[in-house]
Amino acid sequence: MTTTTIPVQTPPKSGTGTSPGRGPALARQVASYVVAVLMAFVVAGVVIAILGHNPLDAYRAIVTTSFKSGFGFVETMHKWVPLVLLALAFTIPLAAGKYNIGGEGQLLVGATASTAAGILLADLPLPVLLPLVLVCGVLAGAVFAWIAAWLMDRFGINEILSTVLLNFVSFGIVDYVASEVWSDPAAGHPTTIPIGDGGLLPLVGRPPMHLGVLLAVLVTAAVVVVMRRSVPGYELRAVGANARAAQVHGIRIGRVAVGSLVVGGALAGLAGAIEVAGVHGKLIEGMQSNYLLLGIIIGLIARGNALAVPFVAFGIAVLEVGSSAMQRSAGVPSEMVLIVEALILLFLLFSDVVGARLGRSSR
Amino acid sequence: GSNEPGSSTTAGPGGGAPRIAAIFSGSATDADYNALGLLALQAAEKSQGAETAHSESVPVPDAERVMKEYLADGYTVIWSHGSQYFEATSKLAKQNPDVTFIGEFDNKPKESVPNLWVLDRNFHTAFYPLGILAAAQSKSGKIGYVGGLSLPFSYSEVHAINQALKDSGSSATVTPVWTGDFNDPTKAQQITSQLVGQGNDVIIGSLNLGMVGAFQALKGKTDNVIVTAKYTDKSQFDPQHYATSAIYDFTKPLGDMLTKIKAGERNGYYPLGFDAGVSIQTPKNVDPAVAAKVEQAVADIRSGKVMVEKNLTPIK
Amino acid sequence: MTEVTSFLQLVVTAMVPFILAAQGTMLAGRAGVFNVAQEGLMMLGASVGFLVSLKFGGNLVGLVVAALVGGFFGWFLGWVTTRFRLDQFVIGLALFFAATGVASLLYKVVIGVTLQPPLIPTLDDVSIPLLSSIPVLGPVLFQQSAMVYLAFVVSGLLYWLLYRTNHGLKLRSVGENPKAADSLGVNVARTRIWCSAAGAALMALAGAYLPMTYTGTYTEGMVAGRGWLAIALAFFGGWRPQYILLGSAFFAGMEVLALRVQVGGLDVPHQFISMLPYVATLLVMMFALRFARIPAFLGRNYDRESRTSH
Amino acid sequence: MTDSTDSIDSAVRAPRPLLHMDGIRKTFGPVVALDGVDLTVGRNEVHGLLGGNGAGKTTLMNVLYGLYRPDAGTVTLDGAEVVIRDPRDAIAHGIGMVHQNFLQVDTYSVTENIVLGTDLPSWPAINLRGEAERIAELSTRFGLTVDPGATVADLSVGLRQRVEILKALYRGAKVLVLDEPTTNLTPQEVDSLFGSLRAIVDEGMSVVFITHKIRETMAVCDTLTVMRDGRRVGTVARRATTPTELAGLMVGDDAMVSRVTEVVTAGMVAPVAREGAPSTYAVSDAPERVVVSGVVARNDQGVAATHDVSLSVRGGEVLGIAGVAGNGQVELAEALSGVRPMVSGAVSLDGKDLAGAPTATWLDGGVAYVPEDRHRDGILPSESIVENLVLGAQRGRRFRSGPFLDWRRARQHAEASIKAFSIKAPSASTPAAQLSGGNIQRIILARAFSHEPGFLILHNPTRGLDIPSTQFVYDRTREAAANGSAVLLISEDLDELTNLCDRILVVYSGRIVGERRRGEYDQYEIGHLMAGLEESA
Ligand SMILES: Nc1ncnc2c1ncn2[C@@H]1O[C@H](COP(=O)(O)OP(=O)(O)OP(=O)(O)O)[C@@H](O)[C@H]1O
Ligand SMILES: Nc1ncnc2c1ncn2[C@@H]1O[C@H](COP(=O)(O)OP(=O)(O)OP(=O)(O)O)[C@@H](O)[C@H]1O
Ligand SMILES: [Mg+2]
Ligand SMILES: [Mg+2]
Repeated sequence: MTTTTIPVQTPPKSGTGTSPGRGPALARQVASYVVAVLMAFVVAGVVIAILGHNPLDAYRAIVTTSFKSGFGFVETMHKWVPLVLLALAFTIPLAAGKYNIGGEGQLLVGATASTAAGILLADLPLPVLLPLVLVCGVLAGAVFAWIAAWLMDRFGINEILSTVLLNFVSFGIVDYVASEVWSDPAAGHPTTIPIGDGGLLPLVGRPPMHLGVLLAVLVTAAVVVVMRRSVPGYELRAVGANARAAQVHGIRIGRVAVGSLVVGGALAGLAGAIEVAGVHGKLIEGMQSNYLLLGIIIGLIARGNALAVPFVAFGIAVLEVGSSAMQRSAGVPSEMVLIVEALILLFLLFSDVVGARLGRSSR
Repeated sequence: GSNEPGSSTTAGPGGGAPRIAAIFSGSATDADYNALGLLALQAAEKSQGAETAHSESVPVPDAERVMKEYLADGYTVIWSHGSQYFEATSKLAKQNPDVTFIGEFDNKPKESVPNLWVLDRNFHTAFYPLGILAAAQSKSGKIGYVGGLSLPFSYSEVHAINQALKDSGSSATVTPVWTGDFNDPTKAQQITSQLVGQGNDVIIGSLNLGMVGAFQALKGKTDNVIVTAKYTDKSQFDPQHYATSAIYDFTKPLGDMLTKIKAGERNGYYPLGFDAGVSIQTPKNVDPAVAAKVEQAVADIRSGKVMVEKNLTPIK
Repeated sequence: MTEVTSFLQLVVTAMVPFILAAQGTMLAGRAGVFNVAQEGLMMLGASVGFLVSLKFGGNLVGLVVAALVGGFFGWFLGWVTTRFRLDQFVIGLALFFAATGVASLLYKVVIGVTLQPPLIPTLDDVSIPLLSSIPVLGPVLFQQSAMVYLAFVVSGLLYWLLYRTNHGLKLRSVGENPKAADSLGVNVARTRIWCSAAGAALMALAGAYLPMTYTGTYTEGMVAGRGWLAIALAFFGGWRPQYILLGSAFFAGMEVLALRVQVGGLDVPHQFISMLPYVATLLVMMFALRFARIPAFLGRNYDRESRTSH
Repeated sequence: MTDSTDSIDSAVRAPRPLLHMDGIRKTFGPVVALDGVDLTVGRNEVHGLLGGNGAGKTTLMNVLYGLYRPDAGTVTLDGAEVVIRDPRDAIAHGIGMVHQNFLQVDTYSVTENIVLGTDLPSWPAINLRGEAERIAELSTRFGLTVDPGATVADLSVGLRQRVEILKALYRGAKVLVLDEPTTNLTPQEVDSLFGSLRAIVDEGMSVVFITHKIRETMAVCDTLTVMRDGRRVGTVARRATTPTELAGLMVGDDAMVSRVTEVVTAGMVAPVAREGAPSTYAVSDAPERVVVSGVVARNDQGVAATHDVSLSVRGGEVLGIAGVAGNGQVELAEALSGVRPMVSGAVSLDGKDLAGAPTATWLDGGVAYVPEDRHRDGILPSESIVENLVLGAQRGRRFRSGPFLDWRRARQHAEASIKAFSIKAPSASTPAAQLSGGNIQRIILARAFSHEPGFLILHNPTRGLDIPSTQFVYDRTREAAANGSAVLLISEDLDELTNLCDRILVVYSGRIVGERRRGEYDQYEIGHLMAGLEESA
């Protein structure tokens, strides 16, 4: 055995390997997430210190807000709902190789439809109105995504382009509905009047958590099962892996792509409906927050693995909820949050590279 | 108003000094509405010996959560700076009777909450004198109003201008336009350019950061046009076309309210007006006679001779 | 000045950020790097451009430094995606966050809270002798600030670079089939990194244009979604400089027109008018653009020794 | 492993070789692709590099061309040791390579593809017209005619091949490496290629010619190096060897050699008598299972590519379709497998009309299709073997339990297939992309056969496969026919067609222009029909 191998730098395989996670692989992945978060905090901490604040205080705020009180935890879960749904709205079409950048618009249109139902039928009792509010949101989100899907299927318009543009259209819709149609003149902001009480998601526990959380958990579980085990899930992955081969083997790729976008839109619409029915009780301009971007980031960090999405979403929700605490209690400028998030992303990807190298050299 | 801010009490530290938290809608570096808020907060910190904290760029949907976090941290006074937060504020006030809230609103709310101070911004009041200015200054009879979102308070401003036009017997008309964003200077620039191109020779701006763009539309141009602004002195953006600004100052209102809160008065209605927080800068780039009319209008409102109607109905 | 002239002048002025940001997107994209940090890079360009102009005297310095800072971000994107093959989309979004944060943070640190924000002089119009006296066209095209000329010249240069030079031939091949390019000795990594850097520099310039034209100061949110639109525009223009120029005129034209309709007093809710540019874009795409082609390797990382990356 | 052929090595080694590679080692993760390989190429010679799938031929040449970095080993050119870090270095040292999968920018013209990567001046603009003239001149000199202005995406495979060779010649290569250049070519094109290779060698260059096909090496090579499993197993002079000896070297196992003689000798001698398939000659009595009439299909550009094609296939019959690539075979294959919608025409299997139905219905109806481009149309590269074997059957009953896929059953099926089709893979969960071409083809065949097809369409099924894999495909094809399937074999390899088919139809320009039955095959005559030179009555 001659061991004169030159230690060449073999670059890592492109990180698309989505083989079902086995024990050590899973552990390595979790470890890489942990390392990345730590590294990001160290680097951001240096910046925070340079700006004259105490990084330890800042981080204590971030890490503890979600867990030190029931209130923080409930808020985190409330944030988790739209994040996980928008992440799935991005991930599902991504599996078919389609980029849904329109989660924001789909959420808003879903919320608009939910609000419309909740206002127009305000007097209906809860068992009727609530499902109606949710279904309207889901349908509206699906239809709005379908527009982009149709443009893609029928006219070959790139879905990134159409979904980005439709987001801007949805802003106009929300502004119109909230300041002209059912405007609440007392709100000082484009906001509709509240929906009927029957349209509100019941709250449970102390501090109260809306049942949309449970709904989102169920939906997420269903998506995971469908993606991994069902025939449509398989066809979706096949199209993403090689659309031509899928087509040759009897999969209707156009339908799968359109379907994946529509399902994504439906989930985003559901997120909008839950925001209306669970959190705000009405349509508020700006309620889409930065969920779209965070959803995309979650989807990408999870590497399109639907099972990882809810966990990554939880991590991001903790960060988001904690970030405002950081500004509050440590006086760190709010912009620092953006930078911390950017660093986490960067180090996450880097830790992958390092992890892959370590994994190889230990073999 | 009879209270001098900060004159009555200066409780020493530890002697139940309030812990005040504020939420702002944008960055406090905006040299505009949020900067005014932060300055007021800092003044309160000094004069009241208060401990303060604030959150910037709080989106409306997040306001409730951020305020709840302040509640959890034990703040005793919570000020939401911006009428977009009012609903969330009054809701939280009802849920947290031990904490005193200060909310901003553009009207007198129907119900009063025992631990909620309401600051009525009364934006329409300040736009009456601006309407007088426009009526006196406009040669073309065309006045442009540049707003952001078509909110009720914006409508009330346009109605006030119309009232002023009517009162001064002017036949000038106002064209209200909306950029869709109080903070997009590019759109404001474009729309102002077009308003001027259409012959509007007085531009009344009701924008935040977008206002800078409105000035830029005229900067260096020779057109005989004047522009008015809102919230802060914006003369430096275009000294040549700048006329005046409806200046707001939250230091006194906040100080007054805090003083009363300290005295145990935990709710109330605090209308902004020319005595409290609002002033019209002496107009520049106009005839002294025109400036005098504006001063007169302000004096008339003060004295009650002129009642500016608060009309929140949408403009068609 | 006639109304048409002033309208067109506004359009040309409004085109500049679209042109620069979309051409930047295109340049990186033709080499295969899909940058999605436009919005952040424009904010960073605006902030840095303003601050440097203010503190170190002169818009030119501001523009140069903004371009350099933007270029650094682009270089970083190119470097990590070629050297470590990190996901372009994720890195792009991370850079978007970072750039947005840094932009506001810089302003906060340097200027702070004030009611009298400092101003920089905005760019003067430079009339081009002779040409500017052509009726209509003259004032519209040849009586503009230097940045307007820069945007058009950059577009022309990019067209020349891509389609008339050997460098362009190599550059485009990297975005179409990097393995083929690599097998012929084209340095894929270097091409990508530099195109990404130059593209991001253009995006930062697009941002720096805003304070130097519209405000004289940096205001938060002044980019207002134009960065995202630049991505749409790159697709709209089929990733070709000439059509991106046309597309910019279309986008800017719709933007200005939407406001014009309001000023004209048309009785349509302004919210609908504000949707006009986006809906119109989609309509145009539906009926006019069967040509839209994207670089075959856009957004994908090239690994010489991997069997799957071709 | 020591070989008796080593003695020949010293005999063929020229005093100062043009190229010498010494002790090249290359690993991909756990895979040792090259294990200390030596290669010596003399001056003015066509040097054959022979070996089965995965022997490491391509890897060795990629190392030479700077695409892969070796773990160990040196390269000597013209007596001087050189370091080749990337293709740029290789080109500078006068090495040119035509890759197995063409590396061309589809949207570029021939000229643009050829000049890409050179240092032509850009100011004031790149002068492509001048280069086009040079290219035209080169192409006539070496008999590689091609229109320099054409877009390569529009070119046939044969022309693309020429572009690849021209690329190397344009750069003034001293050593030209051709990686399996003939797999995509028609007999006529192969002949013309060999002519060009001789012209190239005559002008003072050397050629390394990679292939599996012993017949070709015997036709054109001066010297041969045989590789197996990442090692060089021998270097011989053509004049001093025989096809059987080469086959023995390649396969490395005498028992195996006897089983693959058919492939080895294909086209060299009269078809060997086939034992073990006696019943197949009775097909003329079997019922017509597949009836195709009047099929018109369009190509991707929307132009009709097949015209009124009618044919029928009996159960147990192997019907061949011969033709030069680009004469509508792709469209025909896709139309007959339900992948491409037909403009008009009818296809029925066992009397059931399938035209107009979605692809899935065809699959369910028993039509199985083995596409020509296995990477593009045949596999899901990032997915595992298990998932690839489910493809097309996911809606069927076999892998379903309720609304879900039964992955346990799918895995069992995959493991059984791996055994039955001798797929070389670390495990059933290996992504398909990591497998060699031959193994990918085995997966595709395994999938096609597991559908128990009534109608099996094979398009160039052995393209790029080594001897054992080719033999394997032949055996399986016969087996399918013996089990009563109607088999349609569309191929550009006449040896293959004359060997396997009971009947051969010839297509030209999307029309069937001739028919020959077993016993009346004459490759020369069929070649004429393929070239559209003769109308048959
Ligand atoms: N975005 C577009 N808008 C309008 N027409 C277009 C557009 N893109 C392409 N076309 C039309 O399609 C034709 C082909 O375009 P072009 O010459 O740019 O393609 P190409 O040279 O093949 O592409 P590339 O240079 O990017 O490889 C042009 O003649 C033009 O009329
Ligand atoms: N880029 C790569 N990544 C991983 N493994 C590789 C790579 N390239 C080649 N291999 C492996 O190296 C071995 C040699 O492959 P190579 O392609 O050189 O064989 P070959 O002789 O050219 O075969 P073929 O006749 O099928 O082309 C095979 O086991 C193959 O799986
Ligand atoms: Mg072209
Ligand atoms: Mg090979």
